[in-house]
Amino acid sequence: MLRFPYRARPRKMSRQRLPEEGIIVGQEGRLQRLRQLVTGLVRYERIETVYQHCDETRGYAERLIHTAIRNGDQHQHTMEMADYWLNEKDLIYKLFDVLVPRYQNYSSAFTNIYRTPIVYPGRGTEMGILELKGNPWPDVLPKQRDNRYVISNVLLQAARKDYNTSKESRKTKNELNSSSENSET
Amino acid sequence: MASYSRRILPCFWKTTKLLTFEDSARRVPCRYHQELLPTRNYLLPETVEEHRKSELSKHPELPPSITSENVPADFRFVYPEFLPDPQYDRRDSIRERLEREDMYRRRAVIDIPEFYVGSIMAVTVSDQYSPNKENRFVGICIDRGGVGLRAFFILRNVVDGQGIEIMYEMYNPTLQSIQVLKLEKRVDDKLYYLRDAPQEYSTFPFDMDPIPVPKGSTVPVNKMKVQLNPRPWLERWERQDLQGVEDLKLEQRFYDKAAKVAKPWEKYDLMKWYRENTNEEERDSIMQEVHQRKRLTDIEKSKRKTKLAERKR
Amino acid sequence: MNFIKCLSTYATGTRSFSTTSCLHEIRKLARMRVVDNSALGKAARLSGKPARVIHVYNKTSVGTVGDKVLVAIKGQKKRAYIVGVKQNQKPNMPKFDTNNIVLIEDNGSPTGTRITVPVPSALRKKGEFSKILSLATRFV
Amino acid sequence: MAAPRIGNVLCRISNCNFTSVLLEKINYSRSSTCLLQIRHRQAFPPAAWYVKRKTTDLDENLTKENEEFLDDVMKDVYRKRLDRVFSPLEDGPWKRNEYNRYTRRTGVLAIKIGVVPQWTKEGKRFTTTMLQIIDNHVIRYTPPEKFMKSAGWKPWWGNKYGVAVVGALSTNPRIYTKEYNNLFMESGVPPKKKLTRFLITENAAVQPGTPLNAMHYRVGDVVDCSAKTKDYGFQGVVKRWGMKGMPKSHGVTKTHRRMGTTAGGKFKGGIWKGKKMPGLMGNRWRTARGLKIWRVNTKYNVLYVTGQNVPGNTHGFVRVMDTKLPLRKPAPDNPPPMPTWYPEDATEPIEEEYFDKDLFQFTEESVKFAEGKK
Amino acid sequence: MAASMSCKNVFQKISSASRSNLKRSYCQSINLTNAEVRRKRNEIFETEKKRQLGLITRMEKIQVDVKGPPEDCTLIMNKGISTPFNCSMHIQELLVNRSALALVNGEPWDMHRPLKEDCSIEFLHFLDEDPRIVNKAFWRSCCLVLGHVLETALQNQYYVELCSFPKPHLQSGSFVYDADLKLKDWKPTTAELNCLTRVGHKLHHLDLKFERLEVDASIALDMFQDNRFKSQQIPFIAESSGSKVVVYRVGDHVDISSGPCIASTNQIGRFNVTAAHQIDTPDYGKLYRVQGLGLPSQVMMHYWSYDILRRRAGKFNTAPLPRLKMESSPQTDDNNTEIST
Repeated sequence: MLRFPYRARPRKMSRQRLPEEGIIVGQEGRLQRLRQLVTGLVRYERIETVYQHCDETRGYAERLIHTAIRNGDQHQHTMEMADYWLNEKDLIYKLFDVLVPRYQNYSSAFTNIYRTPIVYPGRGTEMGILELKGNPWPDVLPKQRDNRYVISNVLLQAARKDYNTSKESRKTKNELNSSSENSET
Repeated sequence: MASYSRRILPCFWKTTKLLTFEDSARRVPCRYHQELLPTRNYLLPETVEEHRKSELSKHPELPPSITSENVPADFRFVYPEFLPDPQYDRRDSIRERLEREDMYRRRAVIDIPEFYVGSIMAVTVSDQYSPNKENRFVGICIDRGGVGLRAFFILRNVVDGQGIEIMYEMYNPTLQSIQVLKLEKRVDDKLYYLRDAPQEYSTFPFDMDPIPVPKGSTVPVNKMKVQLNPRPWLERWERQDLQGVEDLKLEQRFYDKAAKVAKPWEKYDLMKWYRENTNEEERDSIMQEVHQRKRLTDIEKSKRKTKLAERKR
Repeated sequence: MNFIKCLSTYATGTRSFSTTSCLHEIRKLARMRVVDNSALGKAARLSGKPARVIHVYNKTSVGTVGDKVLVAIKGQKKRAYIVGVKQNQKPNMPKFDTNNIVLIEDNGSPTGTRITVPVPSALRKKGEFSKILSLATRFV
Repeated sequence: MAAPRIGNVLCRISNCNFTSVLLEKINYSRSSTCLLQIRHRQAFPPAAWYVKRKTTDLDENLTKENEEFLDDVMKDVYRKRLDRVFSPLEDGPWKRNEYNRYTRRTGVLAIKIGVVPQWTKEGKRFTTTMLQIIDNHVIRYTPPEKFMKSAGWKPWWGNKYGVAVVGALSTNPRIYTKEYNNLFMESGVPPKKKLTRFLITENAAVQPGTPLNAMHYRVGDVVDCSAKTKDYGFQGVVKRWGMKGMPKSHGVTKTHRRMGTTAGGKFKGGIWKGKKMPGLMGNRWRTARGLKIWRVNTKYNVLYVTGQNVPGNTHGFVRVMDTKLPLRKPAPDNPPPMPTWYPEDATEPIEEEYFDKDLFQFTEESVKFAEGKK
Repeated sequence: MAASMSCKNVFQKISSASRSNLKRSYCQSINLTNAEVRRKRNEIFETEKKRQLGLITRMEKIQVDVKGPPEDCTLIMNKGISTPFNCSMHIQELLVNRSALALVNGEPWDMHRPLKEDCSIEFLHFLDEDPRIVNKAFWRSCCLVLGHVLETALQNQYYVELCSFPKPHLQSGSFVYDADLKLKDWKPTTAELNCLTRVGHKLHHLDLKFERLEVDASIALDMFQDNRFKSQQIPFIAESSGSKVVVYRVGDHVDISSGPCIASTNQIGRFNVTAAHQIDTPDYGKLYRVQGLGLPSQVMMHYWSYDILRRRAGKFNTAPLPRLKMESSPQTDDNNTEIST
């Protein structure tokens, strides 16, 4: 089960220009391109392309890892898939020996996706970054700042304490009342 | 690595005025305009689910999900119609739940046995036009499909040299009984090619005796190969990857064309498979539920039977 | 088997426009199989020139089970009732491998004396078929 | 969890690792920074009564605990109101009137959740649309006299009808504006995702804050469902009006799916008004009238309504109201709950499901026809 | 005739003028008004400031090291005249707008306080990693603004005498000013509170600087001779800090506070006067404790969350009551600005 929102319909991605194969049209070309991206992702653990391609690749990469986790390396269908989707065959070992143990107990998606800034002036293409979680690279997003001491938080925190104490005192009062009623009856 | 980060976040914007983060954070998109823009006039399934669980109001409690059942591996092939329609924009958890509930109720009343494409079955339906108000048909199941209350199967037989097919809905209340005369599977998912095969392949006597399958044994697979009639056909069978058909004995050009239009890569399209099928985890949880309900109804049925037997005594 | 062969020999070429064969609709010029034991029907079958619909007596001009049609058979115009169709049917309704008709005379009485194939049970719904139904040997 | 826009997130750091401080211009994609030009659809200026709903994207810089605290307060505030009982207060429950043939009750705002087949007791199959009523509350009632003045125009029906505003799907007030949230002050319910209004007669006035559920209707009642149809966007004449187009071949070039001539000659010259042309298709209000309620599920508040032709997609909002068809609307001798159903009305425990008498229930035995009947 | 007419006119004019004069003098002599007092204080502040500037006879240069962001740089500024605000003007407009406080050699320093020597500067704002010092300065500045509001908002016949405000304590949920409003049993309605709020909110748009000045105790006494509380407090303050008193000016409002304060009223985004409670003090008698709530314009908050805070700020603030003794006087209170939240 994919743990991220995916598109109800696939993108067409028709007419792919590949370095070796040249221009490939149609469904087959789409898969060829995605294959390269998935291979790259498993190899480098972080890739950067057109955002739409990243988004498409994400589903395939996650499904591949998912089937590998579910079925293991003794399963014929899974091995066929791994063989197809990973152009460089040494990555099959990486899939089963590195990625499967890494994502065994994940309850979230295995990948992260980001949009990168649109380069201006330029072609205006929306670029994206796709990465496997737990990769050795430095984080894409900078570290989140500590907001504890921002004035709004200081005030809210104090308000929270007040609120909780008053709530508890009310609760204990109610309990006392109810217990006294009980004893009377 | 430094080079990498530069690749990700190039410094390309040159302005005369210097601006920084907070400044741009304040330049928020104009929502007022966006609100007036046309948006989709329906909600996403996730949004609806969120509201159904919202703590801001009272909602009916959903029954807890079942995880304790020991479901056999091939259980889902026996009850394929319980798996929901995987089409993303038609999914709805409450509708699926209520639909399944109806199916359990119907299954508690009549016995819908285990059957597969290729099994020989006898179906009795009530027919207000026939003199005995009943109609019985025997035939081989050539297709099975549909989801939920729409589930159906098609029987085919040849009577008096006339090929006849009848489609039955599994949850139709006019259905009185379904009997499996011979439980077996075929190597193909659909047997529509029997329409273009000689009639003896789909001829079954109406007074056929049921062939019992010993309990606990696996369902036998009939690997029979059918010799089709010569062309013309209703469909281009050479283009479908049929296992249960003898060599078609066509000219080479047919095979060439078939190879040309074939899509061998489709089986590797993982997302296509995922979009067209219910995913494994959801499937497992539904099958757990089905298994539990089946167990409970079986117990009830046996109780009822023993009671009846006692009364007769 | 014979029938299928003769269909196949005449299946191509003669038709100048589509009769939506994929839906197996019974429109004008659809070829029908005569399933009673009338001499005319038998002769048509043997000659390899099956009966052809030249008019459907209903509003949609697509014939279904129980509709009356006008057929051209062996150079004659004959009326007939449709007693089995190839089109996909609703649940519990039989779908036949061929489009079947039973020829009738102008006065409404059937030409043959016996119907050789099964007839859908739902035909009994209409009272006017009593003469034809009496010829039928088997219902499905 | 959508992918965060990097522009948004980067804005939060001042001491960032990257020396290029000028990253700020990294786009909130083009769509959000500049006004999109929508060719085919006009964004009209809002009506005078329009209230801006959503606030702008605030970066509140709140910590997780404080967010939770705010959520807690929100739940406490609204839960108290949920558990409120109608009691002899100063602003007590309103008087409940009798139903008569001129009465028009309030409707409900349901969500279409799918289409399923059902069967009658004679084994006839038909399809039903399932409509779920989630979280419906009456938000406001405006009496006829006031509505007549506030409408801004003179309603042709005079002061016959007042207005009940009904909302569905409670949401978090923290994403809405003050103006919008204030609309819910009177009823005391959390702000709703969707609001709609029904014209109702004065004797069917409902008190704001009243919850509406599936028991508002009974099995066998007939309703009208209005909703927005599916949005197809800009379509050509073949799809929009079912025109034939032109042949695929035989020398035809570039006009396979075009509409051909637009005007006749002689007296009919010129393009007539209402000529069927390409344009926006769908996304219009349409009403399916006279749909019977076959089955009511009181646990999940689901109505099963005849037909598969309730407009719109799955999970679209549907306005469900008593039918206007004169022969099929509820008769005075069999009055529906007025103004709506209250839990106190139940004389016997509520069943989980109610079925129409003609509807086949799946717990029954299979349909069998009697011998003599034909 | 003509002469008599003209005489009449002149007489009328004179009489009307004298009447108005009379009225004013009457007020001045017997009933003090806030406007008069404020003008006087302002004049004294102005002359003192001019005097202090006049002491600088020779322009000396100092070296100021500014730490980023956006980048580290070194500026050459004028000794005793240039302020951190001037430094920021050399660097970036954003810094000018958002900086609330500067850290000069690690010491909090007002944005409008002249630099004395070679130093390093860091600019602080409200969304810093650790904005605790700025928060306190903000709270203190809000107190000053509240004082401004109280002095200007009431009608002329009520001569408001401000007493003091306690140490800034954010956790209490509201900032406080204790003052004698010369009113008996006044319980402000929400509408009245809103009016007070509006007066405060106008200051945001005026963009008034918080100016700091160190004056002699004698001058301070001169300034606050019409305020019975402050004139009592000044000797104590002067005693603890070597006969010097720190005075702040916002617009035309002058008040005593040890500082530091934020740069401008423009940085106060939200300002609400939430309540006025009566208190009974041992030293000063009956006073009003006016409470308020504010947020910097840099910090955004949804109104719904802010309402929670505002409701809380309406409750009675239990800060220590104003006292004449050392501990409670505002000057000494603010001096020990420990960083604690």
